[in-house]
Amino acid sequence: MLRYLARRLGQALLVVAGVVVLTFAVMRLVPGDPAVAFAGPKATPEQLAEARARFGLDDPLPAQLFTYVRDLMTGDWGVSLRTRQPVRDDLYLAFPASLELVGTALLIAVVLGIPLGVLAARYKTKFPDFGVRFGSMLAVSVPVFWLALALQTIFASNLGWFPIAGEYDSALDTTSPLTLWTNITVVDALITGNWPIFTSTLEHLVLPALVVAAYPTGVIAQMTRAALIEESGQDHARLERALGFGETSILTRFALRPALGPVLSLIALVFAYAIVNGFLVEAVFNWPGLGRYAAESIRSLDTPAIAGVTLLVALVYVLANLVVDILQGFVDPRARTR
Amino acid sequence: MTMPRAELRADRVTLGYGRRPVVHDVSIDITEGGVGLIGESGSGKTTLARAFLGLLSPISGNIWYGDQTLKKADMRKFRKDVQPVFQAEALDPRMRVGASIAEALPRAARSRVPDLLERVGLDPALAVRRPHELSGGQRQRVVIARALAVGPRLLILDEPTSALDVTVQARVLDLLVSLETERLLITHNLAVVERLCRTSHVLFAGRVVESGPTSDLLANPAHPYTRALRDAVPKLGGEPPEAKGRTEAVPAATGCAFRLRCPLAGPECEVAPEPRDVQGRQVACHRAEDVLT
Amino acid sequence: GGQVRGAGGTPQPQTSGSGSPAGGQANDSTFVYAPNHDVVTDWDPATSYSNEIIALSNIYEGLTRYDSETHEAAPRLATEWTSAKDGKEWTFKLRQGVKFHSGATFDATAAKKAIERTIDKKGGAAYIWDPVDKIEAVDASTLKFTLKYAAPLDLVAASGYAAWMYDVDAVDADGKKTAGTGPYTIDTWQKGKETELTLKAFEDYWGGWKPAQYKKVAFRVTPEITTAWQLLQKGEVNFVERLNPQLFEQAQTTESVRTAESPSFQNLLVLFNTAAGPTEDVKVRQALQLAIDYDGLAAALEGAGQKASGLVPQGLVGHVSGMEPKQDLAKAQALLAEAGYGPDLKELKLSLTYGIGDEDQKLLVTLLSSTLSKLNVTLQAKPMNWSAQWDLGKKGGQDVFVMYWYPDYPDAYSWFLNVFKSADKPQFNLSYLKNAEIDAAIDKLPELTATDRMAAVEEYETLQQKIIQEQAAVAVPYVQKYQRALSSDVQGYKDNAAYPNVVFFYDLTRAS
Amino acid sequence: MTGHLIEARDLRVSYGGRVVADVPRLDVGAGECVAIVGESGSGKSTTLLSLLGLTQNAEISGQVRVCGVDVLTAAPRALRELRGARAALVMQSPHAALSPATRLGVLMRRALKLHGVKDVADTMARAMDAVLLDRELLRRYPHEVSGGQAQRFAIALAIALGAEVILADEPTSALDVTVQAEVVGVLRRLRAERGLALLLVSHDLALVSTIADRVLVMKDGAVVESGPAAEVLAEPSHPYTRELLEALP
Amino acid sequence: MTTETQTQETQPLRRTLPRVPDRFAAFGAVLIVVVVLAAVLAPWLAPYPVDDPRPLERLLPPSGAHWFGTDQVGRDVLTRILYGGRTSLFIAVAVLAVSAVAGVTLGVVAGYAGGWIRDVIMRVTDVFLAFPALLLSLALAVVLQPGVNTVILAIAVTWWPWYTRLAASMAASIATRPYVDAARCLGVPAPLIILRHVLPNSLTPVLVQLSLDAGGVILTSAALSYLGLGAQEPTAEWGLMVQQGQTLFTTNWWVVTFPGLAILVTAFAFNVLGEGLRNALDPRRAVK
Ligand SMILES: Nc1ncnc2c1ncn2[C@@H]1O[C@H](COP(=O)(O)OP(=O)(O)OP(=O)(O)O)[C@@H](O)[C@H]1O
Ligand SMILES: Nc1ncnc2c1ncn2[C@@H]1O[C@H](COP(=O)(O)OP(=O)(O)OP(=O)(O)O)[C@@H](O)[C@H]1O
Ligand SMILES: [Mg+2]
Ligand SMILES: [Mg+2]
Repeated sequence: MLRYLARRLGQALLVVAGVVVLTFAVMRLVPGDPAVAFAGPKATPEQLAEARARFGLDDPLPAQLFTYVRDLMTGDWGVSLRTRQPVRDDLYLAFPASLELVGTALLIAVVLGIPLGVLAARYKTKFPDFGVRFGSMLAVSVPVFWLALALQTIFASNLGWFPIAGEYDSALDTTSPLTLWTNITVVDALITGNWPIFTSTLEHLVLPALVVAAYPTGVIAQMTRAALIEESGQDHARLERALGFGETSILTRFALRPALGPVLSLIALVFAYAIVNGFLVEAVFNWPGLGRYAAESIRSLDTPAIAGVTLLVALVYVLANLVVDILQGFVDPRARTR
Repeated sequence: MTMPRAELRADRVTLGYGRRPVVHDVSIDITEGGVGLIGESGSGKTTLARAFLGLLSPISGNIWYGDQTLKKADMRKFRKDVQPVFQAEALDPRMRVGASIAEALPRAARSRVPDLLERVGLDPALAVRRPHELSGGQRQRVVIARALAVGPRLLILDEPTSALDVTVQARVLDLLVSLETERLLITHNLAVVERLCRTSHVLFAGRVVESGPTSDLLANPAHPYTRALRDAVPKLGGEPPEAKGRTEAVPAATGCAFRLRCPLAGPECEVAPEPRDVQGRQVACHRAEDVLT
Repeated sequence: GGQVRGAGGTPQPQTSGSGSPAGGQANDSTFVYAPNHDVVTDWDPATSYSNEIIALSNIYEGLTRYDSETHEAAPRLATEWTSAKDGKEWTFKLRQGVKFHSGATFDATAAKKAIERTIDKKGGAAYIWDPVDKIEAVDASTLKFTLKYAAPLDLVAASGYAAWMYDVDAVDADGKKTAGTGPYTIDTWQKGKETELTLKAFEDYWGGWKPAQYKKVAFRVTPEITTAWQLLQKGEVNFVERLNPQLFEQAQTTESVRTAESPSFQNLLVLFNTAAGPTEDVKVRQALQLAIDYDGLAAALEGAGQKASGLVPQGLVGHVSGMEPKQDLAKAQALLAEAGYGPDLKELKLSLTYGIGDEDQKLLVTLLSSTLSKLNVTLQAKPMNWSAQWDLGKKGGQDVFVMYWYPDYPDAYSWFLNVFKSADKPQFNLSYLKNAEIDAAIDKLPELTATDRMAAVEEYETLQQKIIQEQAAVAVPYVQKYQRALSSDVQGYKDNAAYPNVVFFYDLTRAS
Repeated sequence: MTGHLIEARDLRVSYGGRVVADVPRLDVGAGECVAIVGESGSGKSTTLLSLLGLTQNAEISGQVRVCGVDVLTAAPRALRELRGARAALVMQSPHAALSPATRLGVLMRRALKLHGVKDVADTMARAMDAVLLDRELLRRYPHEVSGGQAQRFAIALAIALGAEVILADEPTSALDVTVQAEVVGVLRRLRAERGLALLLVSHDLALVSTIADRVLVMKDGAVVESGPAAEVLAEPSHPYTRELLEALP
Repeated sequence: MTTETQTQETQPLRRTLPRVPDRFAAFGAVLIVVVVLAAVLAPWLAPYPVDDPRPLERLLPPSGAHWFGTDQVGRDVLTRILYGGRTSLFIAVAVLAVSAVAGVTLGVVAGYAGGWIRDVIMRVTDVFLAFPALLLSLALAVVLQPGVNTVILAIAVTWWPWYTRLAASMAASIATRPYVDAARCLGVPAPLIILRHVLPNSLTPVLVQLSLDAGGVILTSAALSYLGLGAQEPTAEWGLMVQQGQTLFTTNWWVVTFPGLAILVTAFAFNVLGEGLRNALDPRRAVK
């Protein structure tokens, strides 16, 4: 297990190195001068030259790559051309909000998707199965940005059931200021017992989290269903039937755990996907996350910021995969020896 | 024998997948009259066969082909000389069986396909079928026909009949006996080895525990595992095979691998036995003399 | 350890420092502005040159402020001023009793230091002070400028960028303290949060405070127009800087919302390459000018833009009325034919670059390309990011360059100096116009503006005719129009085109 | 009533219209061992599964009574009570028949609780002892035990549940003969001790001849010959049975 | 691994397709046919010319003359949806073709060759997998100027690794099959073995994945357009239409709703077909 872990870790590091190089390449490929983006639309030639010198844009490429990697190692992710803050600080603010949104969405997806998958598998080819399949297909097919606008208009604007936008009611910042530990609002509100902000955040989370959750819920339901049907067609299910177990208990007590393996590895993939999908949703719901940051950065060709977001998402992806591989060992004992 | 011998032998090979060795330090010569490989499932028989075919490189040791190691040998000639017969699965499910056979032939010789089919006792009209449209026995013959297409002098047979019914099995064995080739045969059916192989090797946990002339070996085993194998074969109309009580699932990690299941195991078995010569046979057992009756 | 988000860990004092409000109902509500992108990137009043103008204009003040009704500079920290020597010497009398947020007193020395620091920093729009040769603090309340050449310094001092007065010792780039004299100071600033910035009243503001004024202001970043509109309807925000025409129309009939419309100083320039390519032929350029569907565009913009008349927007000295262009396809076709192109003649291929993601420019391109295709002209339109578009433009890489232009301080001079004065290495002269006569006329403009208004106006008119009609270097389809929406209970809102998107919160009161 | 624990008449199983097993008569009494032999694909496993109603997507006709329960018409609940508790199935491939993520002990405990067995721990321990398995194996996952152990565990399950009937499908086909001997030994002992009825499927004639009382020979879904094992295997009347015997190496 | 799935992998597609096709999948197939036909026949079906802005007839609500209304420059929305289908389907087909060819080729080589070749290919694949697809597409769109071709390239660049992974795992398992060993023993050269045995036998799951992915590609290209980096005016493309109409969601719903529905229906159809195929062939193959 330890050797396996070490190997996986080594692979992950290789991938990260690859991503760094690729990111650097893409950054340099972008036409137009980052210095122009930094110095503004009406910059004078002197201002441009100054900016170029500041970002080392006149050095030879390998030297730039070297500097880039060295800076990354020392925790310097560069300075955003747009916000003029260290990219790392920007990400430190934006990422927790995205994590909050995507985390909630994935929680919803798991809590809804797995039981729906079980339901469909239990009543295979009957109405509930049809309903779940149809619903989950719709959920994975709907364009998120479109869904975001529709839900916002209907449930927030017209019906007024949920807040329109934002992470929590900002008036609460003065009435019950929040002490930050993790920078993730719900978590901090919970651990410091700040109920007004906690409930307000939950209220604000509902709509965007549902939108982001649509795709993962659909995929997880489909996957759970397929894996369960596969498992319940295996010889061992026949033995359980032969032992007198009912269908439902075969699905939930015996088939579900091995079926969770593939579902788990799916969650890692979906996690990264959902973060990026969140980009489209965050704008609509004013969610102060990575998506908004990325969108603005792209619009203003803020290469260090784009690179930072890319690296971060890639890191999260690699990490999520790593975690899932380890988790899989717990869920499916067969995986441990693999 | 007038026919030149396809000299193939394994010299102290260790084989494995990834880093994990599954066959340890095994030496086997493929000699005239057929060589049998028997042993429990997972003991490394197939692995050895793959090494003999050059499909797997040894971690250590060498496979010799004539006076050259396989690595250095002329593979074109080798491929002509040595052919495998695996189970029926060895046919590409998407290809017509005629095409599968033709693949072995040079372009000009494609017309030989019907001949080959006839030679293994099949109707040439079957050439246009796909594997799943054939019975197990027919499929196995196609596999043999294809192996014969290149005119090999040595066949490596891995459980060529175990997927088949006893009736079909008998016919395929007849065919094999009638072929004038050398063979290495892998099976867990002792009766089949007895019929096709002059010499046999018994594998346990990746090691050869006993080797010698097949008839001797089965008539009077010198290793407790060989003896257990022989004794456990049910005889038609005979008494039910005797149960020994406790058997362990895993071979012992140190010392003699068979020691946990061995009725004769003693303190000396904590040390791994070296193969030694006992009454014309190689046996890896400290107590071979006690096993022989 | 945990840091506190929000009110800096100290709950707001129950009673504010200024004592009890003097009669009337106190306004304890917060005015919420919904900008569509991040507010502050640069807190330094010397170099700030971006969106933060909407916040800084309420924190800092200049010597003067442009009055959008009189089209002149009006007193702010300077109470009166005079110019002498053909506009080469300016003397400003400063307001007394003004305190910086830092507690220091504002006087001529402080003003001199602020301007000199701004000039030294060379950032942002610092170039506006280029004419200045020497600044003297004659006494505490008198500031004298000696210029290298004549310039309308009262307008320069009204600029929204680089003209703030601040306490040079208190400048803080981290956005914790402010060093201005304006009515508001920073309360909280959290980059990247939805409510990015909140401002609170500066109790010692020289103008004093009345109860109905807003003492707190928040900027709630809302990128999506639809979201902003929904928030406004719900009363969660009070001001939206820009809606689309359809929502604006809806806003006009919504009870809880008020709308305001006013032209801006920003117009769209369609610059034709006068130096190379098919557009080198003036006939082609004129034909293109005539092919633009000005009315259709204005209609499609539905009030977000207003047909332009000449190069200088309304509200600035130099604006000429009656110069509205008109589409004339027959004439355009005739001109093209003369140049050798047209439906039965050679196909004309033109490349055009415009700003990516800009809906209004895209509209222009959509309409123009479909019109031109009828004239056998193929428009290859490339949407580009500004820095890429500009890079290409500086190399003369396109036939048509579409961009917005606006002045940094409220003076028409900027269009002529930057966009149409010839340059060896073009910066913004992206029509590559090289005309000695025009250059000479442009050089004379500042002095004329500073000394002889009437003559200046005339000169502006002649120049525009030369550039647009004779040279056909540019087409100006429309001037952007601001369509604001705000809560109906807000009173006192007035748009000032010289300070794009700025709301002077101090001027607002809440109706009760 | 004949008093047989397994009783099938005119049992006919088909998949999509194709008859894969047609068994006119099959009886297994207490303490008896009946074997089904025949070529691969002749319908042996299908017959066995259909006796407990465990085939999937198959059309079944005829009458089947197992321990007095009419399997083909019984309510799901009655079937669930029959299966495991009274009639247990030991499946062809031992590893595949165990849920991979469930420890052996957990599976056994759940099954015992399901059928209301008291003294669960005690019963489990005794059943493991009966098949000579180390109790420690209960803590393992299926992939951590050998084939013979898994097979014996399945039998232990049947014993623990106190099944009167065991249906065992090719319990030894993949095993080395030494392991096979162990499994067969356990089953023989149970018949003698508890009067267990055993229905065994195998294509190993030699093995069958040593333990079965009666034999059914199947070919292409049909029973071609049946009768006492000694008779059928000594003097086969059907050519196919003869062929089978002659082909023995 | 059960023997069941193994045999499924090796059986020809024709044989593994269920005799009674999944009704759900059939429904998807019918929908796809409808969508494709509508796109192909757009020039004949469309009631108006595709690029004919009439600013004075802008934003007309749905009516007899304009079934789906008109957009903000006065073009018929139905017409643009029909033509937009051509763009969107073209993008999907092109992306899938490019990435499947590249991905499967690399994957099959990696899976068959094993060893360091596999390691190198798979690590590169991992890098591209870890790279957020939408972001890389965005970056490329910025580099190459937005437009249909860029969208295709940008999405393909992030899409191929999935096929490499899939094909590599298939090929690796096929490479250990006895029939491949047999071919090697017959002396058939490696490229021929890959072409003749490994490739055809690895293709079934790739086909399924292709169908599942078509919807995903359309959604991604729509998302790119939505961010202003996809197809550009005056090209008719669904994502672009949604993007341009989105600020009109509350006031002129038809401008954004119909193209959104077109995306939904098409993605849905492909997903349904793909899921049906997957259920029929291999219920366990991972979805993306
Ligand atoms: N491709 C592989 N990768 C890793 N391990 C393998 C591989 N193939 C076989 N093994 C392992 O190597 C050992 C020997 O396997 P091999 O196939 O040689 O056994 P065998 O003697 O042929 O058994 P059987 O009689 O069941 O065919 C086994 O423990 C098996 O699990
Ligand atoms: N679920 C099923 N659907 C369709 N046909 C089936 C199904 N299960 C079995 N069959 C078919 O029924 C026939 C009998 O199968 P069965 O498994 O009973 O054979 P068997 O005698 O047990 O063979 P073996 O000795 O190989 O185990 C075979 O032709 C098989 O293909
Ligand atoms: Mg083997
Ligand atoms: Mg069977």
